[in-house]
Amino acid sequence: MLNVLYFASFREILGQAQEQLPADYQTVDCLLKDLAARGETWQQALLHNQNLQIAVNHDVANRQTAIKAGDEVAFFPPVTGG
Amino acid sequence: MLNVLYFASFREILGQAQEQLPADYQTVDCLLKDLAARGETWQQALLHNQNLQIAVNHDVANRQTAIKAGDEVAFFPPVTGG
Amino acid sequence: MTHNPEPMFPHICIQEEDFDLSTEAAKLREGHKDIGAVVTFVGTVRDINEGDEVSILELEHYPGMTEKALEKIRLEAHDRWHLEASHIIHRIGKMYPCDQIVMVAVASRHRENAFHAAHFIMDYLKTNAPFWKKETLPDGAERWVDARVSDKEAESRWAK
Amino acid sequence: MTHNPEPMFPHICIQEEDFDLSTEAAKLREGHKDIGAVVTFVGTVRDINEGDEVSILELEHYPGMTEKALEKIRLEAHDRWHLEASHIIHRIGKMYPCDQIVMVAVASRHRENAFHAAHFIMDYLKTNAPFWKKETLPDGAERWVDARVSDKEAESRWAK
Repeated sequence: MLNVLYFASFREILGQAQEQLPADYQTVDCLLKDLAARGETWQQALLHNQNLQIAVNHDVANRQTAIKAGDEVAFFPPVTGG
Repeated sequence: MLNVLYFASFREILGQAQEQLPADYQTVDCLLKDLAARGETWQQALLHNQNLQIAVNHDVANRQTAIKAGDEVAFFPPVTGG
Repeated sequence: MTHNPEPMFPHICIQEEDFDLSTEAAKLREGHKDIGAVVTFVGTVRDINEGDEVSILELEHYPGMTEKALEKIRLEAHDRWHLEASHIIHRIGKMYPCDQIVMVAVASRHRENAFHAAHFIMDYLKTNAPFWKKETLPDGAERWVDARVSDKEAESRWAK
Repeated sequence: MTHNPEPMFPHICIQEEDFDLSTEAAKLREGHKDIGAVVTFVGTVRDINEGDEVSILELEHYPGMTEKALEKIRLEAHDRWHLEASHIIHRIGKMYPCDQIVMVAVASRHRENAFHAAHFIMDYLKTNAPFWKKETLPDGAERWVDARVSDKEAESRWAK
């Protein structure tokens, strides 16, 4: 399984903070395309969003990053702390 | 009169912190030459000292700075605070 | 999420509680005699952002990734400026104008390194640590704070 | 010389007493809501200088000129970096390893200005404010601390 997390505006727009998904994806990009198929909101937030930030297992990642069972994948907007 | 002050190593080497002198000098340079005539120690500290720092009335000054009655003239080594 | 009493990263605190600058500076210096310079940065909640009055600022973060990201930034600062010690605190949850949000404290032998390291840590924290701010305006409207291009530019100035 | 209760330069303190960083940061921020960044620098007595152990550090200054020189530096920092507030404390008299010697605290809307201004004030204080340090070594020998060429170089980097 994959642990998928959504933070900040993504959590609000997508209506969830966390979900478990089967580990059926070779890369983040494959996962994103499947999530985008859920509808317009998901497509806008995840596929057509230049500002999408990605982390895999707490490290900055990108669409080409490989993922495997047990990984934690997070999607969020640009950070604004400090 | 002039109020003449000596700080830090100058105070120790010259053996005094402060003295009143007649305001008989047009510039700091004239005053320095007269003080240097007091002996070897004064000459070394005030005339042959590349590191001599001068202030007139609490402002950084130099040998060419004009002085007049009532002025406060200070001699000291490079500062080392902070 | 409150401060873990036995954290994996003892020099990083993510906490709801406020902090005291003197206490933190003393902790930072404890056990180090060869410190000549201590620089601290404290970020506070401004009552105005993007021209609007702000009533509440809420901070969300990504537990686990935050600590890892901050520790990476901290260790890079140690590497580049030979620090004697450093400490980062970032608060989460609801805050109000004038509240303290974040503290970076660094100690080194000489001031030059301490100034650069604290500035570097803050610039990297702003663009690399997973925190997000949401503002509540006086009429109750909420909005997520936008990332600033100027923060990205500030970060890029430290590129080696 | 102790702190004057009604000083001519209220943002400059030359005092024998120690100071508390939190108290000073709070004073600095008091009455200012539009502050987003507070940077403090604290200089402390190192136990080693020029390779020798130091037991006592004694600070002498030039009353009157010191305040004037520091106020000039402070106002130039305000002019160059649009600070909301700033405060300088410098202790005089006898101090011991780990003691606090000097504090510069500045507050501004954004961090960039606060970092630069605090660094600038310290670099200028080091070369322009009439303070002198005398060290006592463990064997009782006393020596005046030499001015550092590196401090002159640090100052020159701020030339406009």
